[in-house]
Amino acid sequence: MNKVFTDALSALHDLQDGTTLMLGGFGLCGIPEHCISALVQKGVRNLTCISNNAGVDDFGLGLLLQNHQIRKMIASYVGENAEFERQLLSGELEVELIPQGTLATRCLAAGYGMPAIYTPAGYGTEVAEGKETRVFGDKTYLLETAFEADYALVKAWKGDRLGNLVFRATSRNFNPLMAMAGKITIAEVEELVEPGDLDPDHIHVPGIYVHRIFVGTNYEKRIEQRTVRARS
Amino acid sequence: MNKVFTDALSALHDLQDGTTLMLGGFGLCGIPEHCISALVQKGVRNLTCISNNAGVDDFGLGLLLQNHQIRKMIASYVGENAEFERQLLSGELEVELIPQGTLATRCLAAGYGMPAIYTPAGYGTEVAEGKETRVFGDKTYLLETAFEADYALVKAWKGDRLGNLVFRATSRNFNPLMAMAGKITIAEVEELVEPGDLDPDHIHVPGIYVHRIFVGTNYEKRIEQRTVRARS
Amino acid sequence: MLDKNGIARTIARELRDGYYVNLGIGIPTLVANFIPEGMDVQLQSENGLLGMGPFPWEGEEDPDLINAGKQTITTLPGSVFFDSAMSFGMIRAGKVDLTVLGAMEVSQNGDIANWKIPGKMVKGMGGAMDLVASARHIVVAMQHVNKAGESKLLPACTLPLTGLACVQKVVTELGVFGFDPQGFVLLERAPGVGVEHIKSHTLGFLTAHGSEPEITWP
Amino acid sequence: MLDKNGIARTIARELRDGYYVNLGIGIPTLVANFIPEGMDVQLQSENGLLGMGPFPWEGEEDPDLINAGKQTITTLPGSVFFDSAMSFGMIRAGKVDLTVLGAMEVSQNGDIANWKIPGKMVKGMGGAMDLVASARHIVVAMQHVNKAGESKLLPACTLPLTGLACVQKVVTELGVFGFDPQGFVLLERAPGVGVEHIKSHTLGFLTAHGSEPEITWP
Repeated sequence: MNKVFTDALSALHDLQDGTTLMLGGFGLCGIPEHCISALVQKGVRNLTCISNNAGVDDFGLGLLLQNHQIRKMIASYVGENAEFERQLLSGELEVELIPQGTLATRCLAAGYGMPAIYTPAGYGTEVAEGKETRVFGDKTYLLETAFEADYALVKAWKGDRLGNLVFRATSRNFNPLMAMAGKITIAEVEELVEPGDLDPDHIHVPGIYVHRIFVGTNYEKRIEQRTVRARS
Repeated sequence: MNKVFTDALSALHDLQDGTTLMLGGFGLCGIPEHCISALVQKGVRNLTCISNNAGVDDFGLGLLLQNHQIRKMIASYVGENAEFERQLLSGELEVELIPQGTLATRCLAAGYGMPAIYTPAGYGTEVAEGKETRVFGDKTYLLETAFEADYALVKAWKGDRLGNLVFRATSRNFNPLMAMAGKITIAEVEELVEPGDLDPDHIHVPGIYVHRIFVGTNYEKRIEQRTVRARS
Repeated sequence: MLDKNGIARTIARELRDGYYVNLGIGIPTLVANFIPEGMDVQLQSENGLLGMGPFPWEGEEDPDLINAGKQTITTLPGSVFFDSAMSFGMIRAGKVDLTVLGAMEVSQNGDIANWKIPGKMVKGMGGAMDLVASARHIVVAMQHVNKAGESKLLPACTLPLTGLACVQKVVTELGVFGFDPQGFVLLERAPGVGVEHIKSHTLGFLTAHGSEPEITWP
Repeated sequence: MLDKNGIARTIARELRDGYYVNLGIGIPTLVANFIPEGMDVQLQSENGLLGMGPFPWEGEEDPDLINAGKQTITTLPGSVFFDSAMSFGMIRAGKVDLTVLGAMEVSQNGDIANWKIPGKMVKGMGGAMDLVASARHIVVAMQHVNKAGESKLLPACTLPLTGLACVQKVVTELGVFGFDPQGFVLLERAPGVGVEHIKSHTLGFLTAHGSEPEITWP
């Protein structure tokens, strides 16, 4: 069993045009920077991307947008991204906006083999249009199906060659869920350690969910909103 | 906010006859020993207990059975327990056997605010009798509802006074799920630490799910099947 | 008239010891500045943090540590990180005691619209739909009227909804409003604001007797 | 005729490098003893462990560390603990490559019965129903006949079912059996066992030509 690849390009070697991808991260926090670069380099097109956000103009998924590689985005918040807006208005880009908790739970459902889940989020709104509703107790829920994604591209802090992953702080976000949801899950990590180096009580994603792993170097980790307390 | 109680009896002070309880543990591993002792001492009766197993004759839930405090057991495997068998055959005890994964996922559903989940486990068997089925893809699933439990009694390794919990090895099992599912969750821990002592990346159950916590002492941690390699 | 801090301070009176609270972007964020001394309130950030601390000292920003507004933040002793499924799991399960968020419109039956203006670029609902569908206690912090001077407290929302009949309280620069089966109920007036002024700026059905007290803070 | 170890050794031929495997109690557990040297196979124990190691040395038993059979065990480098929801989550999601379990009866369409005998004390299905409903590849290890000498490979199960049409292979002391639309298919004979002997001990429809090879091990 060798899950270790030398770099992003080799780990993504079989990723084709028209693929459905999940990409971890919240804003620019915890995004798989190296996988995104490799996608740009490969030039694969007509991608469907499931990601909470769509990056900014010159970083994250914005790089794929600039390159016209994305056909459809499934996201909860697409934020400040001028190129995104342009492509959306021109009809080049299809966008499906869904509640953030629904996005997360549809990933969880895939990773846990549950074909669908019920959530109250969006009931009575346009999100519910065309969706099945059902009352449990005194509340109405929407039926939401598990995501199906060919690949999940995630970023972890540490991983071992069995694919066990550990995340750091709020860069965890959607990463473990997508790691569990992908048909082929590719994890980029800041540090690759030996099996046994990670505490078995504290692994966030067991290696059974992870198919390929590689070490990313020189992470940019761009900050979207630098808010600080001034030192007095 | 003070969630810390001095002992099991004070933490369980308001637990009444007829209550529905969840109890963590797999076999005798990770069971809330001190909460069970307190239930025996309080003598509360007509309990409905949701627990993967039912203990052995003289330990774990077996102690409550001996005392005729349990009206109904919801479990996946009731194992070797002569008193259990006697009460079941005599009609004193009602038993609902459900698949282990269904048990776990119905807890998860409660903790995650999902009113019901779909699982293929038990389809085509007597477990499916009277249950709604639904086809997703090429597979048939049963609709299983989230558990509702007045109290969840769980055992963790460490906890802090905010209720954050960490588990050890396979004593984790159902404990985190039940901790998340209880209307009132009471955690007994081997060690109570200060907020900040637990690594925020590695807390299994955030304190938001835990209402009361106390330190248990002198854990017996009985082993059901002592299997060893003889030293040569 | 309340300023933004006055609105936040008014909402802070809803806080209770031991509360878990989710604060939206904008005025709601300011509520954190008015947590009473000695009261233990834990802030939940839906990107995966319980126990959110203040902004970091300059130079100590950690790109791996942000809040749902994507701002760099810090932790506090006892903070916990978790994934987005657990984050919305605890929200959906009603474990968050209080949610404060902004709105474009609130209707007299408690509907809220805060995510989309037809004809304008839509950025998405983020976690707002999950929060309003699930939180136990939802308070809206907003200006009473929009930039065109039109009431944001309406008989029915005109904008696409975020959630149905979910708002329990609205705090604006003019006062504090609850709900009864008829519609909005004036609970408190902002200091110096008369009931006629409030009525004339409220398009939704409003019960107001003039005897409502002025807002005071502890 | 195969003994228990022979059955386990035969099933071990199904293992592939990188497989995640769940082994039930009894004969299936013995399969772990026949993992080929140098092959990386991870054992999943449904109570919350991936990467199960051997029994502990005497005196090193840890009551917090058991397998699904409640036996004291050990971990290996790279082992992971998780809760029961994740454990059955990975099972349900088809991440476990191979499941080996015992059975009381298997029917010619792949149904399995292994949890309940009417009139006897029922202990429960544990995780068996979840495993057979979800695992990608299910192999049954069992004796060919019960204590009364009756075939356990049947046209239809007589005992309450554990799962429907889920078994892909059955290994008994007499041979290895697959399935086709008609029923059981003899794939290999146990060393020294003739096809007539197998046929006469099999009540379910069995395709067997006599030309099936004897089981060999690598």
